[in-house]
Amino acid sequence: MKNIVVIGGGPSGLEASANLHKMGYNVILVEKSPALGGHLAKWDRLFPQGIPAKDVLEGMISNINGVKYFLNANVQSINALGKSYNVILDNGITVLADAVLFATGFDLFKAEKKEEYGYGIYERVITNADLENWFRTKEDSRVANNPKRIGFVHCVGSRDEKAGNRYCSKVCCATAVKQACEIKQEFPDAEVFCFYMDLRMFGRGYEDLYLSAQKEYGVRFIRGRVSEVAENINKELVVKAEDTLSGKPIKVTLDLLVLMAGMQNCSAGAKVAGQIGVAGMETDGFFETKDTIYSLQQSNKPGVFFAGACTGPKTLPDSLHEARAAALAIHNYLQEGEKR
Amino acid sequence: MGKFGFALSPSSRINLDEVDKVKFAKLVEIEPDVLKCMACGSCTASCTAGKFVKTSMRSAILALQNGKNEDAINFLKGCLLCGKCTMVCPRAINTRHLIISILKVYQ
Amino acid sequence: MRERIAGGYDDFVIPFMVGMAFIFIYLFIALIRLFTHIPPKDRIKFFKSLVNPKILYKDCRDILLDCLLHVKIFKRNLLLGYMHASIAFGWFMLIVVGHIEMWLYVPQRNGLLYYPVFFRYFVKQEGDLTIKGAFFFFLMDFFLLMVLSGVGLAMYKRFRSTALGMRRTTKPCFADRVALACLWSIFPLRLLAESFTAGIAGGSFLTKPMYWLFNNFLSNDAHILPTWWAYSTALGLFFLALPFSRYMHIPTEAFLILLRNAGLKVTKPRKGFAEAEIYSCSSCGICIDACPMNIQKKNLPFSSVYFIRFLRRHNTRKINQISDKCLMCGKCVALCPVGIESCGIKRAQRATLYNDIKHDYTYLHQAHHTPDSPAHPLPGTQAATGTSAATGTLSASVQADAKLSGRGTASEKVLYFAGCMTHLTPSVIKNLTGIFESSGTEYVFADKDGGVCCGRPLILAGREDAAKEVIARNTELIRNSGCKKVVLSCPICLKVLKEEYNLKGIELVHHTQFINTLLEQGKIKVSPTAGSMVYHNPCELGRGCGIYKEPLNVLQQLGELKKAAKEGKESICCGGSLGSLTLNYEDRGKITQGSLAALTINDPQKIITACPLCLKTFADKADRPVMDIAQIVNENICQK
Amino acid sequence: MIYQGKQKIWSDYQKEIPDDHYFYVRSCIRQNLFPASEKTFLDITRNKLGKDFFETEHHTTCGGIAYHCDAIPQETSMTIIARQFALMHKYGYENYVCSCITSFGLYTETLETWHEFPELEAKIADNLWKTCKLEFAKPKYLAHASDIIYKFRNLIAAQAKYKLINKKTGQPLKVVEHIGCHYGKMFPSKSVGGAEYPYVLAGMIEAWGGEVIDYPERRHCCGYGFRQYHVRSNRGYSLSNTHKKFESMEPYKPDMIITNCPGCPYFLDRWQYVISELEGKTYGENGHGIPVFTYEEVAGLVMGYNPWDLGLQMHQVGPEPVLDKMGIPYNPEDKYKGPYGKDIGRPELPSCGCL
Repeated sequence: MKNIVVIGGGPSGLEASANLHKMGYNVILVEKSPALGGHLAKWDRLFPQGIPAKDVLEGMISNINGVKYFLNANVQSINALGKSYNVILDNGITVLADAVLFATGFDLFKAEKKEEYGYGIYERVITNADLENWFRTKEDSRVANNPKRIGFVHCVGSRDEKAGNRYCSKVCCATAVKQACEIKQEFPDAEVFCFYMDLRMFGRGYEDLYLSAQKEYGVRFIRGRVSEVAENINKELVVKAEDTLSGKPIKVTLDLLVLMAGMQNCSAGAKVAGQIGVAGMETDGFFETKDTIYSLQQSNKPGVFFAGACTGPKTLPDSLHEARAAALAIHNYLQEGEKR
Repeated sequence: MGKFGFALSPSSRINLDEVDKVKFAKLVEIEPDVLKCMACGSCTASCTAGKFVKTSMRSAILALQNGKNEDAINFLKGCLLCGKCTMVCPRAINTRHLIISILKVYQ
Repeated sequence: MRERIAGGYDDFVIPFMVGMAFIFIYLFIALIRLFTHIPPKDRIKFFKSLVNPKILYKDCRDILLDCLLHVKIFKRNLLLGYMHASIAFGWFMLIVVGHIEMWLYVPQRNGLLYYPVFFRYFVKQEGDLTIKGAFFFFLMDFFLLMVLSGVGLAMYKRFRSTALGMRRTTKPCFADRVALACLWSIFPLRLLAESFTAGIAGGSFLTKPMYWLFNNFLSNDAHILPTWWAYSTALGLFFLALPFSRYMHIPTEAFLILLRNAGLKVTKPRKGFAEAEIYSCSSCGICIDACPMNIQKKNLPFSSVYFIRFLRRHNTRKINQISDKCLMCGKCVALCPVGIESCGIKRAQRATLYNDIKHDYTYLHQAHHTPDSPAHPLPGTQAATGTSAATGTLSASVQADAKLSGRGTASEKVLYFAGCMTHLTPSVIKNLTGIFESSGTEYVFADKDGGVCCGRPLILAGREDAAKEVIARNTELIRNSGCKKVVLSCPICLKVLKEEYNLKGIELVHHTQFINTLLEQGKIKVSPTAGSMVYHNPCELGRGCGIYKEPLNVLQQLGELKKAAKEGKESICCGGSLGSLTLNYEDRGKITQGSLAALTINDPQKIITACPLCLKTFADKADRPVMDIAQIVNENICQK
Repeated sequence: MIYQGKQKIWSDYQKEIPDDHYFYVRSCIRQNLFPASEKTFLDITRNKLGKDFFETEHHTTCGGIAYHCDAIPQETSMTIIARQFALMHKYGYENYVCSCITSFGLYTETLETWHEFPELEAKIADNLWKTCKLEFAKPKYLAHASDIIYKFRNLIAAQAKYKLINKKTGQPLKVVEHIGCHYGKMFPSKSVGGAEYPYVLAGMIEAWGGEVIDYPERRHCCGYGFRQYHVRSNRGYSLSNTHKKFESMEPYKPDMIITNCPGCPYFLDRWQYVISELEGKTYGENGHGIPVFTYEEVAGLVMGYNPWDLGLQMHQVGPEPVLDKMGIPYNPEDKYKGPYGKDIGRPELPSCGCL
């Protein structure tokens, strides 16, 4: 029986593992954190319809029955051995894998790197992930009691040469609009502002989400990027941006500021990949695929495959599609190997 | 200018802390479509009066949101209510009613 | 016939007299109030009309046909017409014949108001029945039966309105219910009272048999007085409830006819002429079915009948809601049996709401654009070199254009005025100019690069003062062009040009009429190759300008013209009307779909209209091609 | 404000500051505006801290103001700077310390430009040789004078006679620190603490017992902005900027302002007078303005120098409220007496009666 190592137990890893297992392969799933689910496990609800992340994840996990998986496990070393890869985990397990799937996902951009937004410095600045956590647990002292004015800064660490990320992180717009609606549900009296450069509502139902944010929730969209944030004597945040539409500088005092941190390639995953010569692109740090249209699951190394956000920002459905596509690509690869 | 030959220059900044929220809420109640604008500018582009004088539904909505109520009036006072903007609006905003409502509420 | 009761009086007449006194005093005061609200100029006009024999004749005819015989309703639905006419005319005749009887038999009682009403109580039949007596007995019974049959139908209509051609009927208010109950009981009670008294006072084919019938099992004499009491009370109560009920239309309607024939118009939404209109509404509810908005049940309360009811009640919030929402398609006005101009009242109401809005149209008079406007000088400012006055530059260019281009002089050319909306439907312009060229018509394009709005949208929004500035500007443009004929593509423009502009000596035609004339004169020829189609009457062209025949005449030559579910003056608004201020896009869409459904009932291949607004509105939602009449004509012109 | 967050950023912007043997270069305008500050700096570093500071009368302006006003091209200013560096080298120093923030910014910019464009550096070296016959050299370390005081802040605190503490209440004085724009905004890595939360003055304030206050417009320019002030028609704009800063810091009721730039203390100080004239408004206690100091003046006060020797009488906003709070004795009668007891005149007081 062929061995396949799947690195990363997020949605892509889970979905690919489940499919590969059904095809009859021996799947070993490696997850570095203590639980499966990746970022999905930390999310509350999903755009555009607000389906609970928990439900989705539970479905996925129930699908991987029979897959061997290791939690709290890191790939200590990986090296090519003929047509196979020798994978040694830090828990002492060694696997000779016929194929390796990187489903290592993304790291959230470290919002503190954008110093001017004051994350970690001002008391009422949080990130999108913090807000999701608050939605789930209602535990975060930074979310002031009954905030009157809330701001969302889009493109934090995305489309930003200075932050080193020129690309768009794709999901933050929809996430911001979703969170803007959700926070209005929590605090119906609050005024909510979204500071954006472009609103990229590309998916099915996303434009409806945008419209309902405007219509149902009265979210105010300001086409202008926040340039700086200050804290006033009442610990409120003084936010400055340009309202590009009127061509004027704008100022607003807020009680809570949510930074929509973007996606970056998972640094731990990149480190592992580096050992077998699979590298991130110079342009954006995400793994380089065999081409950019047709073979998105294939790397330049035979037997090494990708699924999900490790090859660029993706929505959850995108990642799941890729996981299924990756399972099929691996299957075809192994079948062909057998023929030869 | 006083004894120095210069003085404090007025701020050109939009201060969202000073928006007249009561009036805007009243406008929203009268014509909720004011919330639907996505600033595409079609209205301004097709405006009959806009040919002669700066007349812009989009700019007026924005001005109101920014508390520049007088600007909003100035963007609309040349309007002839011909209704072309209603026809071209991709968000199907009821522009004519919005215009007269803005003029009514803010003038 | 002789007097039976000495003194000609009985206590039971008191309820009737109280009601009568009340209603007379009420009407008198109301009349005085109304007159004070009419502008002095109009008041003079009114009094002059009363001595003008021509108008007087029209007054009488209208009152007879409309108030008594309800001819308009007859035209709509026979049964419904009969219902209204039988009650109105029958009752009227009962009163007339009652008076004649009194004059003939007991002339000493002339002047007693109640006497003819309760005539049968106060008299007794003596000797044999004369032919004359029998004739009056017959007449009275005949008209009573007529009224009773009307009342019966009315009762039936309450429960099954569709049988009388009405899908929906008005919801009566409390006073309406009281008055209705009285009205329904007046004539049955009169029948009972006269029947019980028929043994003494005599009767005819109705009352006599009833008398015999009752006599078999009731002691009739004991019932005489109570039934007369009941009859009198019902009448009295009816009069007391009258001013607060829909039946106020009975006295008001005739008066409205006088005012209307005198040439008066609505100036204020609640006073003067409008008040006469408001109280003339019989709440018949014909406008409910007429209203295109009522494709959605939630819009029923926005029908004109309720608008008028709220006006009577001074419910400003509701009045404004309805007047702002109305499409102003004019269908309710066209179908109203009383001819109440509810759209005019709504416009007057809007004026009260929006009159304080200030516009700034100074740019219309400026030759040069203001610094902050994009560089768009008024069209033709270049041509205005040498004209010192800023005004007139626009027209000067058109005039210059008219003189320079082509061979003919300006007066031989037509001026083409496309209108704002037509610029959103370039197919209309393209095809019409194609027709101009095919027919060899020399034309000047008044607003090729966009012009100034015609002013009708402002008027529809109650901003008549503002519209005057715009109208002045366009009048100047048209006058200065030197053209003697203006062709318009937009019925909205056409209506306002006809009604509000002072363009004496200049012929104003819609392009539908223009094309029709070209065809009649043989200047263009078309082939019947257009397939099947249906024609949608734009509100402003049909009901607005009365242009119904020309488009049909043109289209018949092009192909098979199919019928729509509602045609002519009953055609349904496309939903795109500029008239409504508050109707949102979703609700407009429903109207459009309803209108399309009515148009396509006979499955035509194409939908033809003659208004850019209708064209654009239908095109968004229709399942088959929608085109302007100019397009279908131009596409089917035979090459010479 | 989360202090630990700021500390984390400060830890990312550590700057290497040499220990001793400095070549000191003065500022053009400070000597006129705050004449005792540079003298005090040299006195403290040489005599109180025992450091080697070399000065030469041959150094000139760095050309910064002319450069920023577009009066001279970049190559000219670079050649001037190359000459300054060459002088340092000639006298055997490699640690270049300048008193001026504009100069500091320009030096940093020049060194970075030379680093990116070596051919330009070669050209400037050539220019230098042709014009001055001096050997081209670059400093090993470049520091601003405030970096030096920051480095020795704890040594100064050890010798301190007074603290930035209100003697009556025992509460730390609330101090606004204003950093010159060209100190860290262009090259955050060349500054102590970075551009967003510079630590250079905050470190001094903390070491000497004061409390740093942070207000929304802390990043804002003092209002000088070269062309904004030098062009008379723009002066209202310059004033408006200063006004905005004061409006923003007002609710915190600062006791004093410390600056590290030649222009900032001047404008923060003098414009307070103009604002009170025009608007009738002052921002300090009891109708008084907020006293503005250079960091050398504050170091001098802390170490017990006579306020009038520090040149505090040259301020438009009198320093007395701060002196009183810190418990520093002073003789009011000596305030306007020059070195030989000669009266030096008095600054005009606002006509609105407040200062």
